[in-house]
Amino acid sequence: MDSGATAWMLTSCALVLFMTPGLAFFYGGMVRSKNVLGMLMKNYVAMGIVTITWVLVGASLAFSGAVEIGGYNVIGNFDLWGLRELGMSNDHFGLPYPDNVQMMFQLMFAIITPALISGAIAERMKFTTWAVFVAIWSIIVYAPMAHWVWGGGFIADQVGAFDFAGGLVVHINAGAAALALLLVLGKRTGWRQQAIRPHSLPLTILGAGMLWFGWFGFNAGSAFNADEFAGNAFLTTQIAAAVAATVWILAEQVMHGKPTTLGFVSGAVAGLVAITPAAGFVGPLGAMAIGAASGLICFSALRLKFMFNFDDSLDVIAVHLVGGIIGALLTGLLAEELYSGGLFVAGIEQFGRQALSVVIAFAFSFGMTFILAKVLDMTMGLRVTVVEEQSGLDLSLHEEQSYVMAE
Amino acid sequence: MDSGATAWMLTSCALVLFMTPGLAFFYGGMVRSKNVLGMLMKNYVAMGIVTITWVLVGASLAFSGAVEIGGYNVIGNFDLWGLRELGMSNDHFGLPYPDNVQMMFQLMFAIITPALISGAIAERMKFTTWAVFVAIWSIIVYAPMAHWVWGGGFIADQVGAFDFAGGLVVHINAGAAALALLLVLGKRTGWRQQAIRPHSLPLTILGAGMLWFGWFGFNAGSAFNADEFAGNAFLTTQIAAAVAATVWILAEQVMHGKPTTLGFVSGAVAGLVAITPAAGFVGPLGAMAIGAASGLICFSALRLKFMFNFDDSLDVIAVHLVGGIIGALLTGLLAEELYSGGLFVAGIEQFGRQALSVVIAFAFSFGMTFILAKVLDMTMGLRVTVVEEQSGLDLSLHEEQSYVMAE
Amino acid sequence: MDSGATAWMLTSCALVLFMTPGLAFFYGGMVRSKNVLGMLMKNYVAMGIVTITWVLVGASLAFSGAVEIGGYNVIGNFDLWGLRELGMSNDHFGLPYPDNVQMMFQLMFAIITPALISGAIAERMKFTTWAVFVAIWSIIVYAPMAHWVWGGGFIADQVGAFDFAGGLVVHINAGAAALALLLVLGKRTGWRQQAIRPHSLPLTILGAGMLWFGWFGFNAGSAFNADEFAGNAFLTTQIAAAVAATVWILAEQVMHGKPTTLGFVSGAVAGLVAITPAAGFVGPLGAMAIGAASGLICFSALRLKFMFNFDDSLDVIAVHLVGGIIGALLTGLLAEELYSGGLFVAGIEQFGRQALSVVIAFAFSFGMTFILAKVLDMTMGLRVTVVEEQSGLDLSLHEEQSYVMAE
Amino acid sequence: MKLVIAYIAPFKLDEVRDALKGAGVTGLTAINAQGFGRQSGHTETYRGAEYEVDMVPKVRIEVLVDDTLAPTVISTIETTARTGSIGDGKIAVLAVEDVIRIRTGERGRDAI
Amino acid sequence: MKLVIAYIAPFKLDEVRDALKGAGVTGLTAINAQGFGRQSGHTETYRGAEYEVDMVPKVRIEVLVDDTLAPTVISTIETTARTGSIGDGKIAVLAVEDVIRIRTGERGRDAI
Amino acid sequence: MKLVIAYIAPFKLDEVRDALKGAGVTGLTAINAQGFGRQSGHTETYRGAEYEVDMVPKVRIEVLVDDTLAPTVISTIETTARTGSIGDGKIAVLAVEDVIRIRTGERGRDAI
Ligand SMILES: Nc1ncnc2c1ncn2[C@@H]1O[C@H](COP(=O)(O)OP(=O)(O)O)[C@@H](O)[C@H]1O
Ligand SMILES: Nc1ncnc2c1ncn2[C@@H]1O[C@H](COP(=O)(O)OP(=O)(O)O)[C@@H](O)[C@H]1O
Ligand SMILES: Nc1ncnc2c1ncn2[C@@H]1O[C@H](COP(=O)(O)OP(=O)(O)O)[C@@H](O)[C@H]1O
Repeated sequence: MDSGATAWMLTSCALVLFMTPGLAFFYGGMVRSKNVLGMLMKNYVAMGIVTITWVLVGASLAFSGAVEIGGYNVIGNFDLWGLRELGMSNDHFGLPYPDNVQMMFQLMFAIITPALISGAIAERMKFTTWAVFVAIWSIIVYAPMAHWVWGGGFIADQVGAFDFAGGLVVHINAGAAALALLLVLGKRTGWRQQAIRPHSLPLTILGAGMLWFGWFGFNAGSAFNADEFAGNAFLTTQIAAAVAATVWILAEQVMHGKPTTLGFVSGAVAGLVAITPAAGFVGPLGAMAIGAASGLICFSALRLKFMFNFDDSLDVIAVHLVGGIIGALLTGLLAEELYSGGLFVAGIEQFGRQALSVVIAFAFSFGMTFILAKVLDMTMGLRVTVVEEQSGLDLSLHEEQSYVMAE
Repeated sequence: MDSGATAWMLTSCALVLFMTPGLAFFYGGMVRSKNVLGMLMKNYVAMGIVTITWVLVGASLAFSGAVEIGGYNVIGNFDLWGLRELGMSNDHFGLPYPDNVQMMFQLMFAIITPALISGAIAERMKFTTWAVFVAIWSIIVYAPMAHWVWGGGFIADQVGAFDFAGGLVVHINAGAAALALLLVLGKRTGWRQQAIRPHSLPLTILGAGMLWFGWFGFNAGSAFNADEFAGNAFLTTQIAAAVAATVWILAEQVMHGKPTTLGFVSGAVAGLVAITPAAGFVGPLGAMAIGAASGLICFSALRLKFMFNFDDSLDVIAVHLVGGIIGALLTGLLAEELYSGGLFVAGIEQFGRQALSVVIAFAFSFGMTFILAKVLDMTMGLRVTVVEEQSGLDLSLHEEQSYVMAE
Repeated sequence: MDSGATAWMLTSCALVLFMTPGLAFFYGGMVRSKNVLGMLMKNYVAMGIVTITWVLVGASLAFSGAVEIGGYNVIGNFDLWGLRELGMSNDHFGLPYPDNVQMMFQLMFAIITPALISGAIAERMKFTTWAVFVAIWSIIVYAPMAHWVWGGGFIADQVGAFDFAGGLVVHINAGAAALALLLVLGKRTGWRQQAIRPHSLPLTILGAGMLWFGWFGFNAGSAFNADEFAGNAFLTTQIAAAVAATVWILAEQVMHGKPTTLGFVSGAVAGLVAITPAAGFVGPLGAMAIGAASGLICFSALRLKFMFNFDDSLDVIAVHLVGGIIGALLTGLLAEELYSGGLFVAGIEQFGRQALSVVIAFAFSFGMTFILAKVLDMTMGLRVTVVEEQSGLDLSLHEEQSYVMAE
Repeated sequence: MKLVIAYIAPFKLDEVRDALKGAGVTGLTAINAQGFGRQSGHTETYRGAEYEVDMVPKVRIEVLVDDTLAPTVISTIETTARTGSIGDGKIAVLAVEDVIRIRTGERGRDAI
Repeated sequence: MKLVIAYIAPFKLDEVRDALKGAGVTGLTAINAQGFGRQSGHTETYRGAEYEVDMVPKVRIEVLVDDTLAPTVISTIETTARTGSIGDGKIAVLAVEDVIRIRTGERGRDAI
Repeated sequence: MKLVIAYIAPFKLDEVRDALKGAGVTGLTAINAQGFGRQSGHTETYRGAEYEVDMVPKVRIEVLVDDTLAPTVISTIETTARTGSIGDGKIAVLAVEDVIRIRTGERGRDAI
């Protein structure tokens, strides 16, 4: 084992964990003040629940063994349950750092993925149902997807798609699930009739800063070492975020006449999403291309919800689903041997593989989540009542007030 | 020296430093808006004052030499004053990284410990007296305690207790001191008569996120290396925090009918506290047990202040004292050879040692702090006047306003 | 290459990037609530724009090749444009970590330097002009200065001045530019007539915490390794910040009767600035001296703007220009062989070199920025209209509201 | 002229404002407020400390109107702010002696 | 009917509200305000820039009452909000022409 | 006695307060408000969702004055708050039946 690699991976674990509070504030600032605690809670609780499901079974299902169906490796087994058998070595993964660090790193990804979904269902979903949703989803949707792409499963193996740090597993997965869940959940009362404005852009901007910072752990940590590949993933991450943010406000300037702070940070996140699957495979100029593409396309994709009339409250589709797809596809076109360590060759064939993996990931996540959402809706109920929605989730779900300026 | 170990320890130093701002906001959000700056300041100032006292004398008293009284090594000497003699090697500590990094790491612990106390005396203590208190306390209470447990002193040596990352030195120490100080200080005007509600839970939740993030440096840094022990401490830290947070909101759901965001983050902190002494000695399932125990017991311990009628404003006793004790004791029962690197064997004997160390730490910290508080009360005065308390500490102590929304 | 060094440098890159959001909030809290988004945006946008200019040409101009004028190495060439030629090795810089990491680290410095300037022009500068200013300034002012000091240029080589982590390149550079820009821009409407108070000190204090945290990457990262020199730079950074913050509030206590939270964090930043050029060359006691000097002198320098009647809104001159000069000069007097690794000898001769480098840096940055500001003023216009200023930049530049507490 | 004050539920503000606009009102001023009334409060529990909070967030709107428009304003608010549940709020009508438009110095009805 | 307006110290709000409740008041509305008055302000110093701030945080409460209850309301506020030091605040009494309960459409005394 | 209410632009508050002080006013209370009026609002665009926001931030000030001082108060506000552009705001004057100083129990003119 290598202490330098271990040092960087420990740091990366901490950085990725920090993204979930970052995301909470990114989202929390965008909702109305009566719903901010409800929003923060839906994110933070993922740090509680997913840690438990992951340690107990998720990690094992994703990263231990292989159950094959028709020759396709579709899921792991329960051998690693409770992480008991992990021990203190690096035998399981054979990486230059201990297995427990790798499991921790993967846990942080498993936490933030369902948290990402919460943006789509803002301001109207029950907390208890959300908690149950997150627990089940992390086992039946996230763990298989992680297994297919990173755990030796068929997407890596048979489809031959590459996903450096989670374009499929994290962003497309979360985006597809968000779409399914919001369709079952329905729109917020007053959507498109009332002005539903962000109550605190400073919180959103703070959260975006935390996300950007943590994302270096996400992407450069996914090199699984402290070396030039990590360095390159770090660099491409920074470039894509910067270019997408800049392109986004340029687009705003052209389309609406004013660049906005929300636009800048939204663009940054779009760029970060899109570079995620590609970070370790492309170079600085490839990262620029991905940044520019995601800035423009995600910005345009904001219109989808108005065109198709679904209330994706904080634009999980436009940013994570669309951004994830852009990244997954462009990885197939822009990857360079030098940067990917000779892992694979970009080209039309690889593009096809990437596209196929996108379809599979979308279909699986959307389908499973839709069923889960329907079941939960019929059993526990997904939505708060209209009166609860009007009083705000902070009071009705948590009986707390976000800001008490009385004294 | 090992550059990987050095890299991780430098990172850990930064992470632990970041916990003090985190704590400041965790606490700052919980006070009324007229006292938020007063609260933030009581925490931040520890970063100023303790750095000075530590570099000048604290570090030396804790980690250099040994003064014995009756065969017990009770305090260090002044040889390292000003850290001049530390030089640029690792000769002093013999760790795989430079001595200056180790001193820095220990400094960050010395800073946050008195900062923790500030939660108990919120909204009524004078700033100048607090500053003097922190300076003296860091020398006469913190440095000896650190010496006994980590500096070769008698708690490690003769009592044979283990404290991985500061159950005794940090949490029980701060908790006992908080109790002593608040007893001398008295209750807030209007306590239990007026509604004294958190003025900004988003700030508290943000602070909790920063704490959780920084705690990885605290605990996994206490492995003093970038290796599997650090990895395990990281993993157990995450698990305990997650389980305790989840258990806490379940308890709330049962007892009050609603889970709260303040409950979730309080539970997380309780779990982080309780795992601190154990992080490097237990495994994932041990961490679950510690998390569950601390979530439940600390939650129940909230009632103590109402039963015994003391105003522990932000629950330092229930979270840090009680949480620290849970962790210290359970370390004696749940430590496993595999995870502790064969350092010690759990069992009833070790449990006894742990219990004895808890009693000593509590008695020393409570006694010393009580005397110090009495002396300061008689000389400088501990409390602001009632009028100052009513106008709020921001204006009366600092002549600043926290939020100016005029324009 | 060394994985430990790489791990620490990757971490440092992330930490330094995090300083820009930190700075944004440090500044953002100090402006009136109608201008907070405008302020945050002026900082964040630097993360977008400078990344692009740096990757395209800035990095190359600063760190590739040498163009000599009259025997003085004054600028690099374009060989590294787009960072294509950087590859995946460490051949270019010959450091113990990959070249792409070094370029990333330097990029983070290039981002925060123009962001620092934004404090001087708060609450009245156009966004579009600012964006153009940042783009051009990063190429024609920052890149040459970086080249002279760190890229093999004449300040290091012929003048023989030392600048550990950016006293000249970052702080004096930003401070001199701030002075030039604010002189061209003019004062805020109502300055010294109306009460212009910080709208949210908690945000400022949060930002200061983020800055303090990130600064460890800035300074200890500038050791370019994970070793005892990094450890020492870390230690001196902490000490200087702590001492300066403490001295500042002592000065306030003496001069105004009350210590303030804004004072504490301002002092901390002043200390961090002043130790920047010295961090790797002085020891703990030298750091104390620098901290004390910067705390006192920067505090006194606040009066300059009232004496000379210029509106340096958030005190970039008093903190960064003055603090940078203190650090640059004291480096010449307090550096010790032990800590600087025998790099140079402090003394009156070195002091002279440092002083000369200060003069050159100030003159170049002030002159170039003044011309650039004049040109932009005549072409695009620097200032918003009085009506826009009165409505606030959030609405007039970005058509967004910072806090919407309606619901 | 009258000053019509209304305490309404915050989520009704947009609707009420639009309705008043439709009814010919040319201006109003809104303020965030905390109301206590028949609407039962709720219990907030912060770390085991229970507080009966009987102040709920309300918006207080204030409309200066000409006497003739006052009844319309009142009925418009009544109709749009009503949900039928306790807490819908109240309207109060006060006499105004004079109104001045700062910009022009106009007085009385013309100033509204 | 009367509208009783009072500017009081923020830390007195709970006490005043409870006392008014005890005195039979069934509703009130409170608003955060900044007051300037005889109470001397204070100096705030931000990085050497001194500002004389003569606005202090106050709470403005507003109670609609029936004429007969008005004297009780006034004296209750007077008693509970008084500390005896400058800045205790003021009470103003205005005549109200009509009150309407939005929920029911009740008018006048019944609406309060 | 009168209650003079004025809705003004926030950046005018300091100036108006100082002018009123100069004119002999011994107290006032200010509140942050949102105003809708002739001043055209603006469009805010959040991620492509455009909202016509016709509420602009205003400050609402309230001055209790003796009848004789009322005209001065009004003209002082008029003069200092005027910029000449739409949105300068309005002043309303209401009759006050009684004023009480909480600290002393003084009533009427003496209480102001
Ligand atoms: N007497 C009163 N004086 C001032 N405000 C009142 C009064 N009564 C009610 N209000 C305001 O009206 C709001 C709604 O009143 P409430 O009694 O709860 O419901 P309803 O009007 O439907 O009976 C309160 O929250 C408060 O803001
Ligand atoms: N003339 C006034 N008009 C409006 N509000 C006033 C007036 N005078 C005082 N106030 C309000 O009452 C508060 C207390 O007044 P102040 O003169 O300071 O104390 P006291 O009422 O004890 O003499 C002020 O902060 C302000 O909110
Ligand atoms: N009829 C009204 N009732 C209450 N407030 C009003 C009324 N008309 C205007 N206002 C207040 O005055 C402010 C300025 O009014 P506006 O019509 O925009 O400009 P002007 O007074 O210059 O014509 C508004 O934002 C609002 O706060």
